[in-house]
Amino acid sequence: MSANGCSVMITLEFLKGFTKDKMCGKCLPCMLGTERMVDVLERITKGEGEEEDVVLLEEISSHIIDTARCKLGKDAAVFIKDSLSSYKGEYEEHIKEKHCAQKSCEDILNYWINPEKCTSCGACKVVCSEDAIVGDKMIPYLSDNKPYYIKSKKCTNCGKCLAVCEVDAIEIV
Amino acid sequence: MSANGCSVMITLEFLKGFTKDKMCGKCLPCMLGTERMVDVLERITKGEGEEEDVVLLEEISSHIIDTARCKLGKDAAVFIKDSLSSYKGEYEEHIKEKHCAQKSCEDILNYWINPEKCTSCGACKVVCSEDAIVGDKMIPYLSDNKPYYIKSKKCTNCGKCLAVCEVDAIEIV
Amino acid sequence: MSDQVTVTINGKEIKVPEGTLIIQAAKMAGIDIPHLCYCECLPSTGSCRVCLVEVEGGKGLVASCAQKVKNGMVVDTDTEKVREARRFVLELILSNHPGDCMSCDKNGACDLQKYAYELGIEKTSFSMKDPGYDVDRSNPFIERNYNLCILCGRCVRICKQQGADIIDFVKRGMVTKVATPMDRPLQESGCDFCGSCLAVCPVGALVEVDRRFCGREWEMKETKTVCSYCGCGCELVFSTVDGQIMRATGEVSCDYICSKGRFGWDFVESSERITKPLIKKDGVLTESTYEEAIKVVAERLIDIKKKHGANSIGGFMGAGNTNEVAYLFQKFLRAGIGTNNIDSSARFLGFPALIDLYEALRDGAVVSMKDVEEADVLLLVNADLTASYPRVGASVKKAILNGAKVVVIDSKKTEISELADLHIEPQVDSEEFVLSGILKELLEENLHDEKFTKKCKNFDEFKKSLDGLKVETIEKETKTSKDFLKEAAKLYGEGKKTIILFGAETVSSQSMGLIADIALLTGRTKASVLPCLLSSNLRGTIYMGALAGFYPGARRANEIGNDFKKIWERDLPDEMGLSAMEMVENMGSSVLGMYIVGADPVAQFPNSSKVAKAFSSLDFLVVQDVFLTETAKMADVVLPGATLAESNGTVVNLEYQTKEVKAALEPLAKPDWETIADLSERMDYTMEYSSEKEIAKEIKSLVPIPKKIEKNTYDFIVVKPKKSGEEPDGKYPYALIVGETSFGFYDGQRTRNSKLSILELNKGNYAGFNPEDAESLSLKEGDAVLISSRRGKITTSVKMLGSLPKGLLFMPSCHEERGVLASDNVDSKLKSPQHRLIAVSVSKGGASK
Amino acid sequence: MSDQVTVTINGKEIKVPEGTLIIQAAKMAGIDIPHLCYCECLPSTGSCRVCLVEVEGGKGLVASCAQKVKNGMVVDTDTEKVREARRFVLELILSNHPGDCMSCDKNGACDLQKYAYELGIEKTSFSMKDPGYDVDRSNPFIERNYNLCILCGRCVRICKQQGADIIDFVKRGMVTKVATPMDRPLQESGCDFCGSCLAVCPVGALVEVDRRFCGREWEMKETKTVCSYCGCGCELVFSTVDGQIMRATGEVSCDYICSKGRFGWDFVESSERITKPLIKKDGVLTESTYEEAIKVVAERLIDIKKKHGANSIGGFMGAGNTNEVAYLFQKFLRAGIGTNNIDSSARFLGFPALIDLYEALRDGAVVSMKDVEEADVLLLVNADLTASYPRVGASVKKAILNGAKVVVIDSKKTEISELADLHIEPQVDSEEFVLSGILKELLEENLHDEKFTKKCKNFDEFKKSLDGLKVETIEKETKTSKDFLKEAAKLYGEGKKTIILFGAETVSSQSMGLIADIALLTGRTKASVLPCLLSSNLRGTIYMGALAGFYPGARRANEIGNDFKKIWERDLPDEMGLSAMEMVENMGSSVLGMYIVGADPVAQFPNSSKVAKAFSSLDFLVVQDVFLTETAKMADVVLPGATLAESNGTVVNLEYQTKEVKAALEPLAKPDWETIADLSERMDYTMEYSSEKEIAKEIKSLVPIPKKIEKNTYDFIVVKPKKSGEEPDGKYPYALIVGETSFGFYDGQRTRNSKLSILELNKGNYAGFNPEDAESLSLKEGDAVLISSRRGKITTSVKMLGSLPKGLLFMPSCHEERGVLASDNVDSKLKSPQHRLIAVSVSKGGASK
Repeated sequence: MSANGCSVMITLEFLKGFTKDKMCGKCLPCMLGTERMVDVLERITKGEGEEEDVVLLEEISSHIIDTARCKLGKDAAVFIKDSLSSYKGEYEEHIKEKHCAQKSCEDILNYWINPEKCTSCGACKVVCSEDAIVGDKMIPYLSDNKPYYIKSKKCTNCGKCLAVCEVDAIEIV
Repeated sequence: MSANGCSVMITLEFLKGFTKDKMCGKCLPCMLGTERMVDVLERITKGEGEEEDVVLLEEISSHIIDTARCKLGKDAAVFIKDSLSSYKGEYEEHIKEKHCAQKSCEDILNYWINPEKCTSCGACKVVCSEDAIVGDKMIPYLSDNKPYYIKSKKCTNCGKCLAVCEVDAIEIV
Repeated sequence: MSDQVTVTINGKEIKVPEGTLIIQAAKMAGIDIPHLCYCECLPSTGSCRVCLVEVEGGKGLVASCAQKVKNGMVVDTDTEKVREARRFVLELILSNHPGDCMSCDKNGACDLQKYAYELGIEKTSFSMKDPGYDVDRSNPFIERNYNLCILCGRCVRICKQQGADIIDFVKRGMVTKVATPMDRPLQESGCDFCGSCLAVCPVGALVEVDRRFCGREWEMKETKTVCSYCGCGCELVFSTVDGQIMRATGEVSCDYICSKGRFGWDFVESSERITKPLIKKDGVLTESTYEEAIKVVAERLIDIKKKHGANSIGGFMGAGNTNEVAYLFQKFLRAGIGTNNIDSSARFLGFPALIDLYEALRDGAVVSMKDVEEADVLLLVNADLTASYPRVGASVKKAILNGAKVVVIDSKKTEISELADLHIEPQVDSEEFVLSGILKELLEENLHDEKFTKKCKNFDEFKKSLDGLKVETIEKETKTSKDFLKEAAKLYGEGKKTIILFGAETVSSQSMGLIADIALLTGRTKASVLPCLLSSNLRGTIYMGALAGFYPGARRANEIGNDFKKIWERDLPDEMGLSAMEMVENMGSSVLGMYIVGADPVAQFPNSSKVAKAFSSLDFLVVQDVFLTETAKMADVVLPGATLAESNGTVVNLEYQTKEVKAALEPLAKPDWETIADLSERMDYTMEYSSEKEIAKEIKSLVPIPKKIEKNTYDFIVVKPKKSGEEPDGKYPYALIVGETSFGFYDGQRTRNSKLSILELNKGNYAGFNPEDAESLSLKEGDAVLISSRRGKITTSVKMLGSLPKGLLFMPSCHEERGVLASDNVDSKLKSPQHRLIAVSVSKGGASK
Repeated sequence: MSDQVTVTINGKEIKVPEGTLIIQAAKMAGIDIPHLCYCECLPSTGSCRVCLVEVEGGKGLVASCAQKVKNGMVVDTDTEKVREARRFVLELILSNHPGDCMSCDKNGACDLQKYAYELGIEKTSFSMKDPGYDVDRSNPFIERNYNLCILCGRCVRICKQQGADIIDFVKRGMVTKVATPMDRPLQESGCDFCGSCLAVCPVGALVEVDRRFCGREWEMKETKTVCSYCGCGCELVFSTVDGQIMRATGEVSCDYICSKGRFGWDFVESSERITKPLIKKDGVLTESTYEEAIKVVAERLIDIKKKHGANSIGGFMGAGNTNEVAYLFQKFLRAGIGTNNIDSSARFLGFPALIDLYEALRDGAVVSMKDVEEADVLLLVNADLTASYPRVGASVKKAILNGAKVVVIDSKKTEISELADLHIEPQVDSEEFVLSGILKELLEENLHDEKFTKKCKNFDEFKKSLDGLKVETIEKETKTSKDFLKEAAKLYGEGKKTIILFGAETVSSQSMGLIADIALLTGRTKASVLPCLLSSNLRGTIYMGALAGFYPGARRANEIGNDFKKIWERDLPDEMGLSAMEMVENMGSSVLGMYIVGADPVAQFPNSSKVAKAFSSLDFLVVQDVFLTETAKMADVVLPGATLAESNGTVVNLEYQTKEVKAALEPLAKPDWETIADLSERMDYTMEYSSEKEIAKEIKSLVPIPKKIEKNTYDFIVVKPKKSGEEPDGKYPYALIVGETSFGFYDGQRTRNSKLSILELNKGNYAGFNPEDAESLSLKEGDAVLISSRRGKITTSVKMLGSLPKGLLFMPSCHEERGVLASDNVDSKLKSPQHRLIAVSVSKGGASK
């Protein structure tokens, strides 16, 4: 997973990094508060965010600035606040439209086999460990051909099919 | 929503009917217990069921038989028990494979546009109130055509597109 | 005694009466079976299934609250099967109970929590469901959070049984909810706020607003004492945290206590309380020290006594103090000052009725509220029970549920009259004719007890007098057909356990005689009447001698022997002493100093403008009270008084039972007896009591504990019925009566300073009109109206009261200006004002308050 | 006194010492600032941020547990800003606290719950996170549910301070958890189960296993009494529900109490308790009634006395009864029976040391445990403090944290020796030489108090005797370089507040003298020693006269005046009375009847096979005890005794402080004093006491309350050091000592019947070997081994003990057969057995138990 240019994902990865590296864990508001923000941001990147979540992030970061023990935690909270105000639109896009323009937040996206490109070779079906891909190999001149498609509700966006498709027929949409 | 031949859906609809019509509401185990079973069955029909859910249904119905005040509640519980033992396979299919062979449980199913049949008329995209369908109308002789597809994660299985498609290209899979 | 059956519960064999429920039998054997919907005082529904048990030989589990024991039954209440079933039901309930004990005020007193703990349930295994109802915080009494409701239905059943019957289950299945009609807030649904629902709720769905977040169950200190409102003398348990009252409950959750008892205690903590002595300086009451105030009062009283003699001083007190305070106050005046000028509100609140009742039947005739519940025929005379003495009202309701027949005599409709078998609605003020008519019918129908009447010397004279009264006269005066009187006579005469209930302050002296006659005529000399009393210690105040003409023990002032002189160590005055209205008459002339304790004559006494004028002519006035009353405002010195919730001692209730009062709070000032004693000491009459217990000991040494004395020979009271009030005429065409309301009380001093006041229009400052009268006067609800009587006039608000007959107006006794209109005519014998009926005129206008 | 500063907290001005934390200053002003990580007895970490406050002029909020007050500081603890911050932190904590108060046993005592309630938090606004840790229920003492842990770190800090220092935070961030090294269960991590962590946990993460689901906080009744184990006499608070003990705690959560105190009380509720009297019928002890048993005992004792005289009867008791029971028992024997044959376990458990100490220094030299904590140098002689007298051990640990230097003289390693600055490990049994060596070094280094020694008459004699002892001899006997002795002398001599601690039952009479000499030589006659006592009322038992040769008040039996005769109303015997071992010697000949209370001579006394034989030759034996001991099994009559947890009275602890014992439970049988009194009555010596209070009154009238008497002139004890035990030789090449272990206690009677016993290998039935010794004997952990002494042999299990030096074996005092091997040689002066060191031989084999 790479943040690319998505501000929500960048913020999430920053926070995850903070909790893993910088955070000393000596005071509860910073330790618990940043983790709760990670939860909220993860929710948003998965397309499960709600409009109150932005307010919640605002509140938590303000409170951390008030209550945390040292500068490290407070600085992290300031970073979040800045991101929220600078990239308001991107947060809203993720929350309201369940869409990540930068295509960083894979969990919101659908894997889809573009029938225009698909050669019906079947490689993707073979590698899918979730049995999310159905369809039959192309048999020339058969009229009732069953094209390949991905059952999104079973698909976990693991990316294996993406890797094996030689014609780039599998698209993230 | 029609039960058709799916035993899980039949049981769920039986129970819903029971809670709406027959249940007197005078004793808590029957009133609360049947509603909890409705919850569990709904979970299963939505593909969110877990293996313990069958055990849970077993337990609740046994307990209702033990504790309920009158025959109505007990009979309903007996019905559930019977269904569980008679149609074990179907329950398992819903839970493990997230699949409803009878195609009754819409929530597990994916709407999918069969590119073999699709004429790219665009009628489905027009009626979709969730903006779940993307794609462009067919422009003949254009090579980079964008076929229609349904973003399952936005699709609510409302069925409107199904109704307008004149070539039955939208399939439930 | 009913037949006994033998049952074995958990291996323990016991004998219980036939018809006992299994759950009750287990309790007798010392075994508590968990239960949620079952409640001792309510009919079983068997709905929660938590009380399931195993019965040997039976198939399946049995709800122990719904099944009666059988001889030889073997019951197990705690097998693994039972526990598993119980756990299932509790987990289901918990899955529908989205609260956290953490901040629930029922934590520690919640039955659901208790049973879950006992069964070791840490979490429900089912998915949680949150109904998501809004919490009803729209009234300051009961917080209703139906998200926590477990649908046990206790509140529904008890509301039917002892409340206003306004809640029920609505909808079905999982969306079932307890609600008022149309799901309106309680205060718009006719709720009488008895709070019974609150008391029986096993979980946190119904909680007292006052206690929310103010202290947890285990932090509470409980004090059992007596309610300070009406004469029912209900036992209240105050729960306090850090010296603050959190709630009042009955001793047992099912005990009925009325809205005033349960919610009206907050006047005790009102910011309006007087907490420091006040001395009038340059016309302004100014805070002072206790010592200085006592010194000033002592000096001024000594001065007046020296100059004008002891009889130039008088004392007056309310009828809501403890026996100990009442005793000490009259002792102070009689022995300390040396005057018999001592009277109390008892004179205005039923003393005439009580003394007449005592003369005619003695105390043995007085029944208990329990007797009322078990009676089969009840005759109610001029008593709006549920408003005035709610606990008696609840007993009557219970009697009705038990099948009792009720006859109501009242010119207006009441809650009970609506439930009664017969409601006689006579022309206002004609009760004496109605009662005489019933007597005539009892004789005519041969329902009298001949064996008994033969023993009464004056039966013939009595009968002759009755014969002299024509039925036509009765029908004319009462505007009531004799058929109704006959029906009443038949119901009463044929009853087995019959009781006559009446408001002691609302019946005339003659009516009292007639009520006694009805009991006598049917030979019912014992356990036959219940005089309803408005004040929390009416009878005690009288018995303690805080009443002109009577010494403690109801000894006539002119018949006392040497014992008082001996124990009080003083010579005692010879005069009978002036009664309240006599003192008022003589103020400024022979009466120059007054000491008032816990009473507000200037606002309460009839013809209050005249009374105020009289008080203003005094040389010295000292008032001891909890609020700055109209009288206190005129005082030279005001001493802070203590409420009953802060007092220790005893009171006597309307059942003539002595009840113990215990302080739930530290008093804001000194206890009243201490103030009186300190003042007395300062005036060189020693009163060295270490506590109120020592006063009680002295009382005991002087007079026997009030007890029910029975009479041997009885005489009928020969009465010529008349109307005792002011008759409406051309100039004053309307009749006005003053009476109690559901959320007001007496002079309103307490209820006005309570959250209860929000439940009365304008805190009770209104006049009630029959809608037709209102229409003919072009009056609408809330309009300002000018009401005049021969004494004065007031401006007040209009309220529509469908319960009133045409021509009759109603004014709450808690109306701040109730005294202005009333007549100060007094009964020549008992010196008691006859202020029941007032002739008034009405005109639209004036500034509405 | 330190400088005072003035601060204003919530508008209230107070003066507090400089350096006070804001949170402490607030407490002094009566203001509680919510806090979770802060704990009065622990260093602050400022981590939970719940105690945030506003300081005027400061920017932002301040953790009041981490900031000290400054003069003129203005603090607000309850502003909206503070409450909001607090609410945020609490909601965060709650989001990580997936418990439900419903079934949490901390409900009602949980700080998190309390603060949430006070702030009106009903639910957290954050998503809940459940760490999903497994609950550790692997030991029967502490249930650890780290899902509820709020990471306040109190347990970590207190474990460091007064526990075994085995837990700490592991991992970081959200996966931070409190754990033992490698997250092993407590019982495998060296935990000493003092339970201090439990006591300070503010939430439900650590809970006593015993109380889980057995009763909620508000249902508990608390009784403050004294622990019945060692002589520390710690105050315990028992919480009971329905007469069952749920837990034991200190008075304050930070108070240290050891594993025995906190968890070892369950022997009280053991099913092995004797609850009914037993009478031997046809050789079998058979249940009987109390009346019959008393009758039989009285008749048999009367019979023996008649036939053989009073001195044919003897009495023996433990040293763990109350003063009142000890007093009554000796009174019964002396005045009731008429013999001075009365002795107690005190003689075996330090009586010689105490009497020597008294002779040399008087009681004024005895310090308190608080003194120990404040000392700067501590000298420990033969005392495994943390195992034997854990509370003293905790005090020493605290002293070390406070910077004290510690010198340990012990042939084996102990928990404290590992922390000590100097550990002298002399050849076993050579302490007298070590102590003499230190005395020599003190003189040589000129560290003695010349001004003081001049005042001592025999200083020269003492010095001469010391000079006569060669340094080489000392080094040879002790196998210790004199450099160590010099270092010890310098540390001790140069200390300011120095205390010598020793096990009263583990030092010889001569060592006691030498310890006194060390104190005297440095002029430290006051507050200088702490004799550690093993029994809960050792000193009281002696002082009450339950000891041959001494009457109450430590009056020598041959020097008593008339006061005893007068108050006891009997002539008293002339003889000094037989001591315990003398009675044993004479059993079957001149001693024919014995009465034993709360002691097990047959198992406890040295050379137990011989003792058992002696007891079997008695005509009559009555035993009064809580368990069926070896002695009880031989008895003709067994009377049930009461434990200290069921008794009322007083005991005297090792600080010589009298402590009040209160019954937390209804006794299973009669209180011991009642049984003695009933028996006495039955033997025509009246003992009419209504309660133990009356006995205490009688004691007070006879002897003064034990108090610390000081001496005016002092003499040195001139001692020629020697070895007092049995020296190993060719036949018996190993030295064996018996001693206390962490989870066993004394004769094991109590710990064996407690869940504590699971923490000792084979319930303490083992012998400890130095691993090298074991290897040379080819022994492995758990192997069966045959150990023989000159008295007998036993088979037991092998345990590796690295703390032992080569050649020394260790046996827990709670070993069931501890008496078999020990020598019954007695000290000729004090009649006390010298059973410390036993020469034994070891061979592999025998059936391991």
